[in-house]
Amino acid sequence: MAWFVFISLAVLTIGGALGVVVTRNVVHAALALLVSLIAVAGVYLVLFAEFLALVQVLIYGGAIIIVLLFAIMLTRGSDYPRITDNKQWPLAALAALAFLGVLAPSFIINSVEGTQAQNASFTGIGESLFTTWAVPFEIASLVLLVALIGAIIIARSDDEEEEG
Amino acid sequence: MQWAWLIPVFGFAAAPIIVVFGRYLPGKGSWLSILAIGGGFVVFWFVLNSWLGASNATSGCFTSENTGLLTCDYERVWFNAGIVGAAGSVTLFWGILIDPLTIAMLGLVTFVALMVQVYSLAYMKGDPRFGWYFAVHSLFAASMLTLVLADNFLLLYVAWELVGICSYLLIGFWHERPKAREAAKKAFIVTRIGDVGLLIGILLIWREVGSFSMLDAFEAVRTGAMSEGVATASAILLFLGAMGKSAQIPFHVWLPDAMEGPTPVSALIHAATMVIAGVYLVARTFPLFEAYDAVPLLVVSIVGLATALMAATIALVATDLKRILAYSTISHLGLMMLSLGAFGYTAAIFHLMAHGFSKALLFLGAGSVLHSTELQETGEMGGLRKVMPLTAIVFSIGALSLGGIPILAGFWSKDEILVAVSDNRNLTFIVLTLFTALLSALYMGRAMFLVFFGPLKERNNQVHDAPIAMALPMVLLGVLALGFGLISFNWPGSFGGFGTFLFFGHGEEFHFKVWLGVLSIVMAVAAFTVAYLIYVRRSISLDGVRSRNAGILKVIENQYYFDEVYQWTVDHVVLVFARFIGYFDRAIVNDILVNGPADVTRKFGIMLRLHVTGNVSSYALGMALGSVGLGIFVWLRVA
Amino acid sequence: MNGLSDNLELLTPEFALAGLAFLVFTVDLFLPKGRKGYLAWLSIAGLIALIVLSLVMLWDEEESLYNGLLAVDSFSLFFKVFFLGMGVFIILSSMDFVEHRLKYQGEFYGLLLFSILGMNLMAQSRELLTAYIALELLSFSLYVLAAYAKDSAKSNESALKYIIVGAVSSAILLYGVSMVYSTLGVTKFDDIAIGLAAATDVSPALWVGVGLILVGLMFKVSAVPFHMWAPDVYEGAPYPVTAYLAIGSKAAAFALLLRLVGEGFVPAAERWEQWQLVFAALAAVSMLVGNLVALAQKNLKRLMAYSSIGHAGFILAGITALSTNSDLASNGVMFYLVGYSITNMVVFAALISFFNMTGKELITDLGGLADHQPFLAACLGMGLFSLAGLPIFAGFTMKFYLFTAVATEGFLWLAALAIFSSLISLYYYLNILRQVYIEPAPAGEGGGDLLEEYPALTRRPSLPMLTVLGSGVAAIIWLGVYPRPLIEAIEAASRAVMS
Amino acid sequence: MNDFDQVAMLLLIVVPLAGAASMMFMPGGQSKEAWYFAIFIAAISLALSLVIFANYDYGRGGFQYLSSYEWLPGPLDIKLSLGIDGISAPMVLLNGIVLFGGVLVSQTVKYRTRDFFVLLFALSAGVYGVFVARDLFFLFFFYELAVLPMYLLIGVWGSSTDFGTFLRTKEYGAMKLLMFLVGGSILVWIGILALYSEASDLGAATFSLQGLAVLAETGQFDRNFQIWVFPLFMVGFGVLAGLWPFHTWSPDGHVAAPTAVSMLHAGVLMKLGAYGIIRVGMFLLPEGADAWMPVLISLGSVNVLYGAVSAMSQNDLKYIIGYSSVSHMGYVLIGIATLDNIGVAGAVLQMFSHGIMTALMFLLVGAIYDRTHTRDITVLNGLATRMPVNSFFFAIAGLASLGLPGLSGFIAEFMVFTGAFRTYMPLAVLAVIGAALTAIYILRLLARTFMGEADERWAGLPDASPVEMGVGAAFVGILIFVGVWPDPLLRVINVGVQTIPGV
Amino acid sequence: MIDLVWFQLLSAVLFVIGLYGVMARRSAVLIVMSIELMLNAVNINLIAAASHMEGTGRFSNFDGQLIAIFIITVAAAEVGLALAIILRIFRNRSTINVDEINLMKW
Repeated sequence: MAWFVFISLAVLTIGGALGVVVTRNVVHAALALLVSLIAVAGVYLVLFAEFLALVQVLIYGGAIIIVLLFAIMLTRGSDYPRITDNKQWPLAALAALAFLGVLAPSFIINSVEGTQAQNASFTGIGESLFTTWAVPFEIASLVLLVALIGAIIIARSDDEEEEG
Repeated sequence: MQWAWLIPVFGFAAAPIIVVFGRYLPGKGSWLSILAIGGGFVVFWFVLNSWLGASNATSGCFTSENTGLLTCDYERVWFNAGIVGAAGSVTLFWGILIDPLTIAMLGLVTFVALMVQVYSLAYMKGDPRFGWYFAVHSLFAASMLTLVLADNFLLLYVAWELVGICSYLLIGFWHERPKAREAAKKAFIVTRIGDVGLLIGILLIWREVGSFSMLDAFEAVRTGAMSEGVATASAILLFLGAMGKSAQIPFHVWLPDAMEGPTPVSALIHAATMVIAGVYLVARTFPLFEAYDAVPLLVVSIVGLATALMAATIALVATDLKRILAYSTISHLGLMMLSLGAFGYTAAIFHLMAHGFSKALLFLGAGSVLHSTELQETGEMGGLRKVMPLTAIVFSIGALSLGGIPILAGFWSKDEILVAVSDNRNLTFIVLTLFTALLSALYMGRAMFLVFFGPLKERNNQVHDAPIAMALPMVLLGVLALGFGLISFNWPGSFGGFGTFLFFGHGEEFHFKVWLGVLSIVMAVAAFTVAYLIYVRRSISLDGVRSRNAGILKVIENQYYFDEVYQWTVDHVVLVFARFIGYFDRAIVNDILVNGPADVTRKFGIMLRLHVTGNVSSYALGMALGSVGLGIFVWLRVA
Repeated sequence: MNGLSDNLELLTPEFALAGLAFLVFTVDLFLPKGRKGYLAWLSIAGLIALIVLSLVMLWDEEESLYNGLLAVDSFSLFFKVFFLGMGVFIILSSMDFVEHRLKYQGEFYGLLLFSILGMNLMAQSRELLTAYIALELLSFSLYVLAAYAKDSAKSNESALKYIIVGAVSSAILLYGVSMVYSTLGVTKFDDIAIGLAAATDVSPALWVGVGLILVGLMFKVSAVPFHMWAPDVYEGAPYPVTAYLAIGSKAAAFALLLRLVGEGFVPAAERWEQWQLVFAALAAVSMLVGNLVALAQKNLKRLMAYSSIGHAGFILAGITALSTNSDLASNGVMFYLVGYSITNMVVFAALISFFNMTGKELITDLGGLADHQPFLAACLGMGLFSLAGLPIFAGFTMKFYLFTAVATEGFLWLAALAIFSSLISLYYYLNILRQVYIEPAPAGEGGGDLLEEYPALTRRPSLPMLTVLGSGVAAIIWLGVYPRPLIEAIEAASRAVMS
Repeated sequence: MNDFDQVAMLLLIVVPLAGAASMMFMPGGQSKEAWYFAIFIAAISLALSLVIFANYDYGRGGFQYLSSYEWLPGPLDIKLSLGIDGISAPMVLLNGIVLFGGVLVSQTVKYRTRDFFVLLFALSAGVYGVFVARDLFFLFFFYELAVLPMYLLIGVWGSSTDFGTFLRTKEYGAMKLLMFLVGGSILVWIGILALYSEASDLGAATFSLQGLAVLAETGQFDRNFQIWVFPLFMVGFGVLAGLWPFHTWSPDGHVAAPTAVSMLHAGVLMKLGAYGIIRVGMFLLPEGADAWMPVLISLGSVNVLYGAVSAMSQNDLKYIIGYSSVSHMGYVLIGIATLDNIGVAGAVLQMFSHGIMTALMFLLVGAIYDRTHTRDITVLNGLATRMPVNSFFFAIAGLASLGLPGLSGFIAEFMVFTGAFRTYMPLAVLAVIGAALTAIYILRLLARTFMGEADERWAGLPDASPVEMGVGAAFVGILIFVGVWPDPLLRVINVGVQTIPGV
Repeated sequence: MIDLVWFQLLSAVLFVIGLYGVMARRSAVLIVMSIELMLNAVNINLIAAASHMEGTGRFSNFDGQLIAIFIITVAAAEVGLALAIILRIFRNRSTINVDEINLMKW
């Protein structure tokens, strides 16, 4: 049962990912990304990380995809809707495969077996998030702030700024 | 006697003073230099006197094992190479060595130099560089005197080089003349080539003996501490130097050109300083030459004979007066070398002095001729005896003396040489030597008759005889050229003859091989008569001989093409090679070996920068590949 | 159990810095246009105050906060002071530029301050995630700053390239983190050291993970082959930002690398010996490629980018030589970082003020600078000589120190290579100098006289610039003649890391 | 040890540096004032070097004027330790003299005079430093310091020359010179690092020459190590000494350089190389030196012959002198390579005498160039009649360089030959022949330039200016003095040479 | 049940696909998407590891999930910033094809 779920999720994930990198239509790519990300959320569920799954669906499935679609709409016309890969893609494919060749064996060789996926309690997560991980947490907030300010400064067009 | 070092010092002191302050002094300071050399001449007499009075007891004096002469040696430290006493260190000395050879040379040099300088007072009058002339002159004399006095090879080499440079300066005195310039350069470089041999020889001896003192070297030879090979090698190397200075084949080419300098300079060079240094060197280092079975001496005699013959033939056909004299000098130097090579030590030095006086006389005479006629070509002269009698007389004395007419100095010395050769060398040598003597009589006669006898050319009507300042030296030298030979006899009483005063090994009384003497007298007289008949009476015509031997004549007239060959070598070997190296240094070393790598590096950089394509995807690719590489490394090495 | 409140006061400088940034943002809102220059002075004052504060508060504190996420030790103090000081210099040298060529001054300085905060935290963090977040704080600010000249296509382009490659690299780094985490279950440096030392038949994922983490950091220090972004970003970014990239972010990344290697690798001695070769290889390639390609550059910023790649190679050589038995190498690295940053500061300050006068950034534009700006030329010259590693400037002593360290740790070949490539670098530095001192001034576009075209060339550089140049030159000469005080401070600092 | 002895060495370095520093703050543009001030500084340092040389106690020998200052304690343990021995004392004197002369004749520098002197003093401070440093770090520090101002000195104040077939720009000359010298110095640097790391492996990590010398004497550097490290120093320093085939920077550098720079460059800078070989190579790596000397002496002989022959074919005065210095440095290298106390002493003496001699020659070439604006000996002629004094000086210098007895060159070359004859006779013979070749190109130069009928183009050329006359006379005086009475120098050199291991 | 290695392999494949996308796509927006894929791969890896900690003898912790949270946060911020820059470029250059954005090269 779990195997069936996992495999189907994996297929969805990878399929969506492939869709992102091969499709010739931007919007389709975005939708494929959505599929893949939701599937990833599913994988989290398989791993008993419900909270993360939730976050995944909300932030990715919600926010990020929307933002991306906006961006696509705003930048329409460059060569929309058809997009192509650049000339080096075969090389890229080789490189990617080589990378996989480095990664995969490192996981397979003497990997630990027969372990059960456990779930982590919300309380535990919250607890350590605000004790041990307080500092990264605060920094992360600053990161978001910086990104926000930056995005505004860069994206806004200056005529508005002249008035302000 | 230990004050002998003063003799050169006068000159060394005078020279810089004249150079610096000369222009403020009366007479441009010429009198200073005359004073200096005169002082040297005076001191010489004291030295001679005290040597005669000296004995083994005298401080610094001893009887040399080699020469059997009373030798006095004084030295003072010059500088130390290496710490004193430490292993491998050497101490170098200012040292003077006084024995009859030295004394004889001192006398010759100081006297002739003095004469020449007095003569120059008149001869060089009005020259813009009058003072400079005298400065170099006294430096020249001083260096030569140092050379004569030196008791160690280093000091000798120092003086040797100084003599060379002074001759360079004097020959090139009128450096505006390209010929003079080239002649000076030639003189210096040619002799310098010989000097390489000399220096190597000196260093070789040092390497063997560990000291630069000549006496030590002789001692080492005598005791056999110096191996035969080294002795022979170093002797021959030293002889190279001597050949250079004494204009022996093949280094003789510089001497004829050296006449580009003022004539008194030629007189000095030919008679008293430059050229006799070589002969002196061989005489001084004789022990090295005659050590073991005296191979070097054979070389010396052969070279000497060849030089003598070659030069004599050229002198016979040369038409330029000074050139005739120059080749005669070469020829007589050859004779001296031959004599040395034939163990004729005494004879050689004797001839050296006799020739010195006579040749100085001849050059001064020639000088006064062209001072007044401004001619050098014998062809345009003739009959000058009518207008300049004194010059004619003294010149004739010199010519006859060198020609070997009896009772004149040259006769006795030449006779001694013949004796030596006949004693120690085979028949060929004797014959050729006699032939040379004949030739020298012949060309001397020729010169004398061509210049002073025969009809007087009208363009020379107005010329006057030499002024007093020039006349006096000539007269004094004339007297010597006449009478000098007499000192070779053993006079009843004190003096046992030159042969007992200056000798190598054991002194010998004056002796005389009748047949040789007669033969040489006959030949000399005959030669002069023939010359008279040809050039004055014109009763014998040479045209027949000329036409028959045109080929040989041409060769001789071109001085056996030595200059041409050398010039060719310089132009087509040395300079070409030098240009090639110069080109090599620029084109190969610089443009290829230096700029090459630099350019390659720059080009490489230009090529390498292309990997930054400006396309961000390729940057990502680069990172991916980099990571893969790192991963692979990890797989290989760590995991 | 240690919570938020747990000796929090040790983080006061960080909070204060963040506060300063916010202050700048808010004051910016109320300042009328044309008065924005005050913001720079405000931030400078704040930074100086912070330097004093941190020196007073943290002087020989040896604390580790949040069970080892953050370290408050002499090492972090050293770099804190160093970064804050650099911040002062950067702001000083960017004032004119920002005022005349950029919009949104307030945000510029605010972001600058945030990035400095990020650098401080990088030097402090002793745990992978914390390090990563701090690094992102720095990077994000830099992304924005690189894009700051909004209307310049080059600026946008550089920002885009920077953020894409940066994101990829941080993804790779994170993947490495995840692999390390999945094999060891820990992310603290010292725990990693323990894990490495103990690890015997553990899955190779650990090693690959470590490798990927290195990739992420190598990107930050722009080591070959992860360097390609650098030239473009340097060329495109606004001049002061370029300077900041070359000085600040590189130094911060090396500080992090130093602590990571020093606490996480070196203790696992025999493992470290295996890894040394990786660093050696990266160092060798970086110094060669950087210096060789720099030979072919025409644009000053781009040239400085490649030269900084080369210098990264030198510093990596120093990292290679880190070892337990002597802290010579870590001293060398820190000394080099300081000396290199100050020297670069001087060079960039000179170039920026030249740019302010003419708006030109090609090497050939510098012709005849020595005639109309002697002081600028002299400073530039000294800076370049120092970069080339010639006495009496910092460059000589720092190179000598570092290479000696490398050689004594048995990497003589690497030291030799470094020396050789600094010979190559001499060539292009001299080419700049040649323009400045030997070549005549080029004619202006109008073919007219350059000075008429750019009257600014006849005026003195602005006061802030003079301050930077003067003090900078003084500093590099001081470091070149008598670096002892600095080196003693460094020794104290490096002892904290090299335990 | 009085107070002066304590600070003498420091003063030697600090005086020029202080001069340079204080000149920086002088208002630019006023060349005369700058020149006067420079003379003042140079005079002080000349006086210093004279006093120091005069007070060097050759009876006691060894290093004197010792002084040492903590510079960087800790693992590296670098001390600023100074002092001179019999080898460096004459070099210090030489630098003082040449610097003074160079500054004096630099009155012709009108463009950015102040900066010129600043760089000149920085350079000479470096030179002093190398000669008095007793610590590898500082030796190298000052070595680089002496090299780096050359680029600007040549690049800014130099001159480009078009030789018809090829062009030598000052930029090219300067760049080539600096790349060569720094290229040599990186070898030295690597060598120093090798020495240090070897020493630290032996547990005695130090840069101090004494410390390393102790290791060397106790034979702790093993033979193979010495054999692979010595060439680094031999070539590295050799580049600066004009070692063939790394000599080519020197003539081009001279052609481009201004007068004073040529004087210092040929007069002093090239000596640094030879000095380095002795001080570092022979003192610290005796076995390596022993193993490599055949190579060095062969290269030295090549230097002598190659330099002489290529000088023969040149037509530019500076090229001729440049190649002749290549040739003369050959004697120095040969002398060093003899490992024989006379030979090495000769080499050091040659360093001194060649320094004075070349400096004088370049001074005069500069004088001629200033007046005629050409250095082409096919154009120049008969200058002897136009400027007799200069010609006289030049003749003396030329004669000194062709090894005429009575001038300093002879004694030095003679001692070199002597040493070489004791050790490597065949090559020594070559060297002697080279000495004869010198005569050829020197006389060619003299004949072409000074003798002959003077072109009316050169009519009315002024003769030596008072400054030139003074400096020239002084240099000629030194040449003659050393040639006639070398003992004052030699007795100092001897004690220095005696301490070299393996000599 | 399902072993950790399978999740890891899944993440590896996802990561590599994302990497390929970054290298091969021309549109900047798509490159950003691919980067998101890579980050998700990271998260899968972390969470899988975190929840397999139990019972492997290694101590249990939540760090994996926490790290994942942080990564998601940063990723979101990154996307925002990246898109802002992309918009700016589109406004100035009216293209977002990265291989047309190469003013600066070599």
